[in-house]
Order: sequence, then C-alpha cells, then structure tokens
Amino acid sequence: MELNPQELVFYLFALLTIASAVVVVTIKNIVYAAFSLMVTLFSVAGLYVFLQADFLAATQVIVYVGGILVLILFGVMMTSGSLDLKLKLERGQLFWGGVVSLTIFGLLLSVITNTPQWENVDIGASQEPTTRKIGEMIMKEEYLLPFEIASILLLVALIGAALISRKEVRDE
Amino acid sequence: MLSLMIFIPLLGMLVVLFAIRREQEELAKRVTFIITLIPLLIAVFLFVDYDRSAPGHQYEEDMMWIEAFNIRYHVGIDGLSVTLVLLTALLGPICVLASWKIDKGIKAYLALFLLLETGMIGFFCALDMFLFYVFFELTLLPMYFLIGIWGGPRREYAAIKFFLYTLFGSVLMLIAMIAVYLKSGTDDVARTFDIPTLIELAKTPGHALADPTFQIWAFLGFFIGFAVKVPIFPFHTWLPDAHVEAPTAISVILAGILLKMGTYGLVRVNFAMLPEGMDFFCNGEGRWGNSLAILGFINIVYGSLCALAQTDFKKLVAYSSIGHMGFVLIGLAARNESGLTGAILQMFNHGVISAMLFLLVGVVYDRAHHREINGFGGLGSKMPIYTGITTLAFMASLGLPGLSGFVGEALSLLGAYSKFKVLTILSTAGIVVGAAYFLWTLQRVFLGELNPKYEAITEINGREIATLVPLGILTIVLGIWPSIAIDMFREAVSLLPLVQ
Amino acid sequence: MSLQSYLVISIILFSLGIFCVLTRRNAISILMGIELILNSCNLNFAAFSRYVTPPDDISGQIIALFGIVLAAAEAAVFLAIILAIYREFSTISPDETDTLKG
Amino acid sequence: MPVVPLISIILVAPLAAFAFFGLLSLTGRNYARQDLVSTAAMLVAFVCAVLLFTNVVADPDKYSHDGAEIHSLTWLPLGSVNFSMGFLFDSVTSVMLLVVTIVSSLVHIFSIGYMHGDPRYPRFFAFLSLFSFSMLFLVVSDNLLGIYIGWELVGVCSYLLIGFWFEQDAPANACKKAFMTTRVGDVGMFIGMMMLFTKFRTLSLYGTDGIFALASNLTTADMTWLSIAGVLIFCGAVGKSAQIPLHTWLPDAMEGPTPVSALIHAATMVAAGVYLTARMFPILTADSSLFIAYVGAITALVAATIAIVRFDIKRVLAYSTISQLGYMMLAIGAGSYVAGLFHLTTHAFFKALLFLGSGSVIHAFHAAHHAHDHDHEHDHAHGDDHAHGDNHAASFDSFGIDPAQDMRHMGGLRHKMPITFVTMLIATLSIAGVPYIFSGFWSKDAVLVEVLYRAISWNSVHHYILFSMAALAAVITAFYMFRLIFMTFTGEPRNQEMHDGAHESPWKMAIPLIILAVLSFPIVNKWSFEKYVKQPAQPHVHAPKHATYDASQDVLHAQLGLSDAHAAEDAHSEDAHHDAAAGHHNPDHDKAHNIVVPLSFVIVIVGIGLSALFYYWRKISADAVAARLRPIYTLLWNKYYFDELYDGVLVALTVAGSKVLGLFDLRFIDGIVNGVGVVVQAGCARVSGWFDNTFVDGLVNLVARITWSIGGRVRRVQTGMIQNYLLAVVGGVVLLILIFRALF
Repeated sequence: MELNPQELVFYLFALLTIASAVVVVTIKNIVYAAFSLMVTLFSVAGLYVFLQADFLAATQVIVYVGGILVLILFGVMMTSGSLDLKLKLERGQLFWGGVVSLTIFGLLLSVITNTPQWENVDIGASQEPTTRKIGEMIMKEEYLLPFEIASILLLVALIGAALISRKEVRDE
Repeated sequence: MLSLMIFIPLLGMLVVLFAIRREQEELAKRVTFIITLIPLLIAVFLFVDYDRSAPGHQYEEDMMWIEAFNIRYHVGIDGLSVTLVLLTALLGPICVLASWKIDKGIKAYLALFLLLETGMIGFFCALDMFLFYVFFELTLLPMYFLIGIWGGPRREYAAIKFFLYTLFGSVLMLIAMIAVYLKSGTDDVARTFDIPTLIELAKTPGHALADPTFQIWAFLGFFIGFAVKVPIFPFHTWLPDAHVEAPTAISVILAGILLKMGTYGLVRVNFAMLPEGMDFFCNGEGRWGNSLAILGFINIVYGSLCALAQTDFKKLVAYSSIGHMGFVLIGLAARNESGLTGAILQMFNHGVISAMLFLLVGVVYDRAHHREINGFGGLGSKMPIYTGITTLAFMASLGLPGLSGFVGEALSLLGAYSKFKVLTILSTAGIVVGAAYFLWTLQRVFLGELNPKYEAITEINGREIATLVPLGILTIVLGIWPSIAIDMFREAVSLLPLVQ
Repeated sequence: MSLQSYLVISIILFSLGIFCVLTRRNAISILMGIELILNSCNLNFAAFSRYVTPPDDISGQIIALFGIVLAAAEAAVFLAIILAIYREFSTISPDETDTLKG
Repeated sequence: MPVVPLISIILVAPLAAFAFFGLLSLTGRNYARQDLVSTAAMLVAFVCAVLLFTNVVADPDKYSHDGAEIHSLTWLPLGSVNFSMGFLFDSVTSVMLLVVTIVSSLVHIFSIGYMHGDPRYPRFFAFLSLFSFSMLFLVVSDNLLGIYIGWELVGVCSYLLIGFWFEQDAPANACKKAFMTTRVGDVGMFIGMMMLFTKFRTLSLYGTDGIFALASNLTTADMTWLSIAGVLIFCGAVGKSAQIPLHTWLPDAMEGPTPVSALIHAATMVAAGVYLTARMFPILTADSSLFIAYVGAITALVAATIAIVRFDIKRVLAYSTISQLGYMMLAIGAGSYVAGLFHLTTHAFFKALLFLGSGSVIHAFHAAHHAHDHDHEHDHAHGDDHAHGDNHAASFDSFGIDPAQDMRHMGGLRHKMPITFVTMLIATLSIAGVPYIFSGFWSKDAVLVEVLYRAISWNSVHHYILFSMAALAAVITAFYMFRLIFMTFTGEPRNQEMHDGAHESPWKMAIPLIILAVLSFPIVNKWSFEKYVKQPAQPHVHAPKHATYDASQDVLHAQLGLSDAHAAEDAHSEDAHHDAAAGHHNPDHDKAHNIVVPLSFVIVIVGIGLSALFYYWRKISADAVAARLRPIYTLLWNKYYFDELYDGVLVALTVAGSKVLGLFDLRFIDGIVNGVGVVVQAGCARVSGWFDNTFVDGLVNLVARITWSIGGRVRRVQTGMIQNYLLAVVGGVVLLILIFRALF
C-alpha cells in the first residue's frame, strides 16, 4: 500500500485526533485533559481542511481553541479547589458506561460498513475557497433566518450566563 | 363568532395573568367580570340570531388543524349546544360575582376560571372529535387546581379523586375515539374525526362504523367516559366530595356545566353517532335492553334517598344533582321526542337550578361558616328574602309546575313511560323523596324557632341577589313558557335517530 | 481518505465523548465530553458535505458552523451553571449534587 | 260576554297582586297596604266571574254540557306531539269560578280584621293572591297538564300558608306533612297522566282528538287499563281532597291561620279533588267508579267518627270537611256528577262560614288571651279538671291544643258574640241537613237519593252498603256539629277569664259571615243547578249483569225518546244517569226520593237530639259513655292510628332506609374492592360486617394505592445523579436500536 504525502498527513491528523481524545477521556488531571482537548480540536480543524472546508477549519480554531477552550480553562481555574481533584470512578458506572459506548461504537460501525452506497462515493468538491459562498448563503439565501436565530441564541446565552454566574443579589 | 367566544376568556386569562399586578385584586375581579360578559353577550346574540327552523349546525368554522391525522378545527352550534353555551356564558359572570370574597391568590384563581370557561364553551361548540376531546380535558386541569387550592379542608383528597375518576373515564373515551377514527376509513379512504361526517358514516349501511358489535363496544367506552362526568351510579362518589370541598363558584360550575358535559356527550356522541349501540342498551329487550333506563332509575331513587340522609347542606344538593341527572338519563333512554326534549330541557334547567342552590348554600356558609343542616333553624324570620329565593329554588328543584324543573322532569318521564313502564313508575318515587328532602331541609334551616346563635345573621346582600336573580327569572320564565328553550332544539332533536 | 475513514474517526470521537459524559466525575470533564460529541457531529456534516452532496452545495458546512455556534453558547451557559453550583455546593462533582434524589 | 278576556282578567288580577309583592320584597321592602291590593284584585276577579256567569244564564243549553267552550293554544310543540294550554268554559267552570272568587273575596275581607297586627301581614295577602290565582288557573284549564300545574301550585300555596307562622314547630311540621302527603297522591295522578298520554298522545280533555273522545272508542279489552288510569288520576284527588288513606294532613293543616283554613282547606283547594274527579267523569269505568264511591263513603264515615271526640274547634271542622268531601266523592263514584258538584258548591259556602265563624271565636279568645299574662295560659293547660264539667277526656289531656281553639274552654258565647253564633248556627243547620230551609239539605239529599237510586235500579248490593254508610255518616255529622255549637255557644262559660275577654268581632269580619250565611240558604238551589249543569255521558259504565235494570230501562228510553227529544239524544249512550239527574220521570228515582226525604228527617232528629241530650240538656254524661266504650273511644281519639302508622312506619322506614343508603354510599360504594367478593361469596347477611371495605370509590383509591406503592419502589431509581439518568437514557436508546435491528 502506497501512501502519498497528502494521505500520510491525513492519517497523522486522524491518529492525533483519536489519541488526544482518548487522553481527554482517560487522564485524571483535568488541566492535562483540557490541553489534550486542545490538540483534538486542532486536529479536527486539520481534518476540515482536508474536507475542503477552509472556513470551517478557521472557525474551529478561532471559536473552539480561542473561545471555548479558554472558557474551560477559566472554569477549571475558578473552581480551583478541585484542580488536582482525583476523579473517582464508580465501578458500575464505569463498566456500564464502557459497555454502552462500545455498543454505540459497534452499532455505528456496522451502519457504516453495511451501507454500500457510501463506499467510494466521491461526488467531488469545488476547489475554490468556501468563505464567500458561506457568506452569501448565510446573509442572502436560505440560512438567513437560522443565522439570525443563532445570533439571538448567542445573545441569550450571553445574558443567561452572566445572570447565572454573577453573585446572587438577595432581595432586600 | 364562535372562535371569538371560545378564545376571549383565554385572552382574558393572559390579560389577568400578565397585565395586572398582584396587588390590584379589585381590578382583576372587575376585568374578569367584564371579560366574562363578552361571551355572554355573544351567546345572547347567538340565542336570538339562531335560525330556529333550520336543522343542523350554524355559525360553522372549519379549518385544517393537524393534517397528518385529518384533525380539523371545526366548531359550530346547533340548538342543543346553543342552549348549553348560553348557560355556560351566563354562569361565567355570575360565578365571578360569587367569587368576589375569595382572598387567596385571586389572580391565579381568576385566570384558571377563565381557562375553564374556554374549555367549557369550546367543548359545547366543538364538532371535531379530537377538538371535542381536547376541550373536554382542558376543563379538567383548571378544575383540579381550583378545587385543590381554593377548596375546603379535604380539598386535596377531593381534587385527586375528581381528577382520577375523570381521567379514568376519559382514557376509555380516548380509546373509543381512536377506535372510531380508525374505523372511519381505510388506508385508501381518508379517516376523519369530524363528528357530522362520522354520524353520516355510522348511518351508512355496510360501513365499518355501522357494525352493531363495534358500535356496542364503542358505546361502552364513550358511555363510561361520560358516565363519570354525569355522574351515573356507580361512578358518582367523586361528586359529593368535590362539591363539598370546592368553593361556591366552582361548585356552581361543577353542577351547572361539568355535569352537563357528560350528558351532552351522551347525546352528541352515544346517541347521534352510535345508534346501534344505543339501541342495544335501550331497546327494552334482551338482557341489556333496559340497562340505561335502569341506571337512570337507580340514579333518581338512589340519589334522592342518599340526599335525604345527608346533613351537610352542600352534600344534600350534590346528591340531589345525582337524582336529577337520572331524569336526563331515563329521558335519553326513551329515545323519543318527549323523552329527549325533556332530557335536554332538564339538562338546561338543572344547570340553572343547581347553580342557584349552590349559590344559596354559599350565601349561608359565608355567614355561618358551616353547612350542617341541623345546626341552623328559624332563619326564615331573620332572612326573609334569602328564604324566599331558597324556597323558589327548592320548589323548582323538586319539580313544582310553573317553574322550570317540572317541564323537563315531566317530559322525560312521559317519554320514558311509553317504553319502560315499570321503571318509570318506580322512578316517580324519586319525585316524592325529592320533595321530602327539600321540604325537610327547608324546615330544619328556615322554619321553627330561631337558633339563638344566628340572632345577628345578616340578610343576603345586593351582590348575592344579583347572582341569583337572573337564574331565578330564568327558572320562572322557562317554567311558564318552556317553548323559548324547546324551539331552539326541536329541529336538532328531530335530526337525532329517534325511535317512536 | 474516503468518506468511511472520516466517519470512523467521527464515531470514535462520538463513543469516546459518550463514555466521557457517562463516567467522568467532574462537570468540566463532562463538558469536554460533550465537546467531543459535538465535534464528531460537525465532522460528520463536513464529511458528507464533501463527499455526498454536489460540489456547490455546502449546506453541511453551514450546519456544522451552526453546531460550533451552538457549542459556544452551550459551553458558556454550562460553565456559568457550574460556577453557580460550585458556589452553592462547593463541589462540582455531579454525584454529590443529588438534590434530585427521590 | 267575551270569555277569553274575562278569564284572563280573572287570572291576571290576583297574579299581579302577588307579583307586586314579590318584586317589591326583593328590595327588602313591603307595601303595608298589600291587603287592599290583593282584596281589590280578588273583587275584580269576582266581578268578572259574575259577568261570565251571565253567559251561562243566557245560553244554558250550550254551557250546561261539559267542555262547552274551549280556547286553547299550543304551549309546548314537540314536533309530532304537542301540549296545549287553554281555557275551558262551561257551567261547571263558571260555578267554580264563582265559588272561588266569592269565598276568596270574603276571606280576604275577613283577614283584614283577623290578621291585623301580624308582622308578616302583607305577605299573607300576597300568598292568598297567589293561591287564588292557582286555584282559578286549575279551574279554567282545559287539559290535564294545566290542571296538574294548577294542582301543584295550590299545593305549594297551601304549604306556604299552613306554615305561615313557621316559628312554631307545629305549623312547620304541618305544612311539610301537607305537601308531602298530597304529593304522594300527585305522583299517582302523574302516573295516570303518563298512562293516558302514552295511549292517546295528548293530554287535552275535550275536542275530537281529546282524551274523552278517544277513550269513548275503547273496547272492553281496554277496560281494566282504563279503570287503573282512572283510579290513578283519582289518587291525586285522594291526596288533595284528603280522602282516606291520605287524609291525615288536613287536620294538621289547621295550624295555619284560620282564614286560610276556610279558603283552602274547606272551600276551594280540597274541593279541587272533587272537581278533578268530576272532570274525569267520562272516562270513569264501572270499576273505578265503585272504587271512588267506596273511598268516598269510607272517608265520610271514618272522618265523621273521628270528629266526635275532637276538642279543638278547628280539628272538628277539619274532620267534618274530610267527611263532606267523602260525600262528594261518593256522589261522583255513584255516577252522579250533578249531585257531587252541587254538594261541593253548597259545602263551600257553609264550611267557609263555619271556619270563619270559628276564626271569629278564636280571634276573640286570642284577644282575650293576650289580655292575660303568661301564667294564665299555664293555668288553663293544667287546671281543666276543676274548671270544666265536660271533661270526659281527662286522661287525654289537652296537651297540643291551642287553648284559644279548645272547646273545653268555651261555652256560653252566644251572648258575647251574637252574629257569630247566629251565622254559625245557620251553617250548622245547613251541614246537618235540616230539611228544606237550608242548602245543605238539598245537596246531601241529592247525594243520598242518587246512591239509593243506583242501588234500587241496579239492584246492587254495593250501593246499598254505600247508602247505609252515607246515611250513618249523616247522623254522626248532625251529632258532632251540634256538639260543637252546644259546647261553644251554649251553657255556662267554662273559662271565665277568657270568656270575659271575648267580644264580637269587628265588622270586617262580621260582614263575610253574614254574606256566607245568606248563601247557606238555598240561594243555590237544586233546580237551577240542575238546569245549568248537565251530566256528561259515561260510555264505560254499564249496569251490572245481574241487574234487572237494562231491559226495562231500554224500554223507558224508547218511550221517552218519543216525548223528550233531549233524552233521545242521550239514549244511545246507554246512560241512565242522565235521567237520574233530571230525575222526575223515573220510577226508581222517585222511589229513592220517597225513601230519602223522610229518612233525612229521622237523621236530623236523631243526630241533633242525641247531641242535645249529651251537651245541651246534659241528660247523658259523655264521660260515662266514653268510659263504657273505652276501646272505641281510644281508637277514635287516636284517629284510627293513621298518623302513628305513617309517622312511625312509613316515614321512619323511609328515613331510616335513606340513612342506611347514605351510609351505604359513604362506606360501601365508597369501598367495594373487597366488598364485592364478600357480597358475592357470603351474601348480604355478612354485608354489615364489611361496610368498612369500600367498593367503587375504593377502586379509585386502590388505583391510587398501587400507584403509590409502585412509586415508592420506583423512586429508589431516582438517585439524583445525572449521569445515572443519562446512562439509562443512552442505554435505553441503544437497547431500542438493538431490538429494532433484531426485529427488522
């Protein structure tokens, strides 16, 4: 089996994604877990590039790595009493959780392998950058309304988060 | 027009909930009163404007609601519903007036009351089985809370009992409804929930709906659902508890309207849509042929005798309701013109009279803070107007000719006699017992020497009189000239599958 | 580098995420699990957009975009709730915040 | 004179008087001179009734037949069946209108004096107006439904008026009893109406599709049915006219104000039963007629015997009323419509007079009574032993009798109250049937003649028995009525204090007495009555088979047919009674007449003579006789134990039964889950032990309990740990997918 450089890089990213995700799930130190998650997110962004989704990849990096991850780290630090918390795992929960996840994995895998029309399907993709097209679809075409709703959602989340996390002011 | 009437109370509920601050109790009551006046005005207009000579439904509104199941928003009224809608709309403002003294959570109370009114009016207007069911259930929830929160000492028990009973009935009703829906078409022919269509289908020979065996089972399902509401023995035990615990205005609604929902359903669904099933239970032949009439008889005699035994004023009235609904049942079982006319008239009249009775109990309860019949005595000399109105209501309820109660009862019995001779004759015992408990109560509460405890009791006030007078006038007018009401539904009755 | 390979990556991420959510004893770890799940979904969308739909239809990507937006909003609210819980219970371990217990 | 407007005025006037009161009282006020309003309304009605009567006088041929003129409207159109309401006008209606309006007007006037000073004075007149309206409505109704409506309305007015002084227990009990007892009869009547309606699809009486026309076509196969229907309708009359066995309410009804007793319980309402029976005359069959006659005769006799031992002046009159009503029923049952109605008319006047007279006495005594202080009343109650010579009921003490109504306190009042005495004496002579001079003789004579005539012409043993009972009752009537007069008005005053306080009543009360006294003379006489009131045909009454009557009567009819066109017209109806009413050309009738008139002399002489021996000359001691006949006396004193039977057995059983049923509902129906099994297995004998287990409601509670216990167990699943829940959710989804895959 011959690997061209492009494929090599792809598999590298794939491996990185999976490995770092495994670390996220298994490592006990939460800070390490967070950093490991950063690796996962980066490599997923890389995968997006392979999928000709350049804008998506950029967003992934900016929003996830730049936003969400920082948020998570803040959360870790603000609840710092448990920074070095040794996560205890209940045996039953661990066992059943594993069983369920593995079953899900098996199920989905069987779906993928048993769906012949997905084999070697490649309808092709345009090579030009997607940013312009995404912009047009969001601002002019059918995704205008979802876009607006998403913006309202963000606003609501913003206000809600601020309201919930601020110190409660008791009514006098 | 109808939608306006149905949803104005709902709108009013939102207004009361969101536009009025908690402290503005007086304002809330006034606003609610005015809101309830609107459906009344519309109902009066409908009553006047309704074309009495045309059979079938009028003011219909029909649009698709849930396309996947062919569920439509179809409302309309015929003579039968228009009388009950009028009754509902009339009791609305009266009950708001009667609730004037409620002091806890008045806003929520009024909002729930308005929701209840929407449910009731909607129920009487609905022409789509699904809509019908939705409104039927819609009345259940506010009622549960109204009893459970604003009721007497055992309110939770009563509310849950009421809720479970009714839910039990409506589950059976739902099953029957779905069965009817599934039978109404096939995969090729569209199924429907539309009541007029179903009625036509059930008449079509050879149609799956017209199959007698199916109709009998569907009849049973619907019947038990409605029987709980009516209530028919042995599904009646929720009624005394609910009545005793509910606040006055809610008792009024309970007796005045909710019970009628049961009998209305019997007429609208069991009678009109399932003639074969009805025939099986009312033809006077075979093992089951008398069952409806027997239930009616039991309701009359059993309800009356139980009422005789009560010492709680409200419980007595509650049991008398059971007795009076028996007349409706036996009139329906007769399936002829006079029986059915009597039954429908009795529904309306009982709504008016029992509303009066509960309002009257509320008046004395507000003053004495108990309802023990033996604990009163001689109130007649202290409260002459109250006594006079009570006597009027009692006389109407015990079927005095010249007042409305008589016409319904007499027609029901006249109709029933032509089919169920022995049962009808036995049922007339209910008339005697009815007179007995009312007169006995009258004596224990109002006659005799004044109980010194009530030396200072005050006469009925203007607001209370205002709630009673319209009902009293209706009682007298309908007693003297019942055609006013009968003209409304004569055509509707003639459309029903009567058996002479 | 076919559709299947992306899908396999996606389901691995998904299963790991589920496992994480079910077993980790720290609310922030759970959040991370959720992020993994969301990522797997986004990856799925992007992959199908690339391989199955016509070249000029990039709806999949847009949906993925919305997914990211959603994730952001969710993360913000989630962390806010975690902070509130932390203040209330001084812990963020879900098995100690069990006032729902019947 | 136009019929409809006049009848409308007759009805509307008293109703308006009542409505005036009713509406005004909603505002909490009363018009003090309601008496004038009501009385004026009644006088207007009276004038209209007189005007209407001129119609009858002008055209007796038309109006003398029943159902002569009918104006009816559809009241309740149901589609194929219609109920109508309307006015019926014939001579009987006209007579009844006159009787009711005259008595009512006079009672109104009397009450202005009698009720003066009562705190609820306006209300009394309003009720009187309502009653008058109801009674008039009953009388002018042309169909059974209308009659029933009026019937119940007079019942409720009677209820309201008996209980007028409701603060005391006795009136409160009496009014309830009156309403309940009559209601029992009414239910019978209603069943009868249902039978007729089911058969004929109408409740109208007259016209080609009325009940009478349809009933006349019935064949012999339907006779049993028709008899039952007739008897059931008659049940209503039994209740309202206080016939045995539903008579017990009427004596108790005397707790009401005396004018009420005079109007309702003597002259009008109780006579409504007779009126109804008379109206139903054409559908009576031989069997139902005989039944009615027996009920009437037994009532006449039993009530008369009870009256002998009463001391309460109003109770004596009440039993006398029952007895006289029995006479009327007997007359109608014996097939003489005319005699029954004639006796009704005369009786209305003289009995109203007797009641008003007693009212006058009571009023005088009450006035006297009020003059004394309270202790005195006490004295009377306990001190009668030495105060009265006439004390043969010493062991039955006067407890329960209002001292002002107790005849043992009276005596010698004729000097104090001359007008009352004279007028009451006239009425008594009339009711006792003193020949020729008084109206009572003529009507009672007519009844006796008719019964005897039936006995002779049909050779019927039943009618001989009925006749002897009626004759015996007549003797007793004369006896107890004169006992009343002697004890009240003659001899020495037995209660000096009360006697001193007594005085003649004011003119408002005296004038009605005088007018009624005039009417107790044969102003209303037999000949004019028979001229205006003609007996309707009874197509279903035939002479009994064994009688020798038929053949000869047919011949008679044939002969008369040549000479008398009117008789020929009726000949085909096989109705011999018509001739009986006309009377004078029938040998059997003459024979009966010739026996009855001398007998009447004997009756009067024996009755009054015996009475005078006991109570005027006091040659025989009533006490001694009572002691000798102790068992009979006890029986009569206790009114044949009817009240005990009803109160102790029927009422007690019903109430106890309802209590049991109420408990049953509370305990049993409310908890049958276990109960049903037990009832089925062990039978009803063990039911009582298991009352605590509930049935239907218990089922509901069971559902709740099951839910509760399941909930108790299931609740442990709720660990409160989100991840457990989540695991369950995800695991559930996975499981579902697996199942789905396995299945499809």
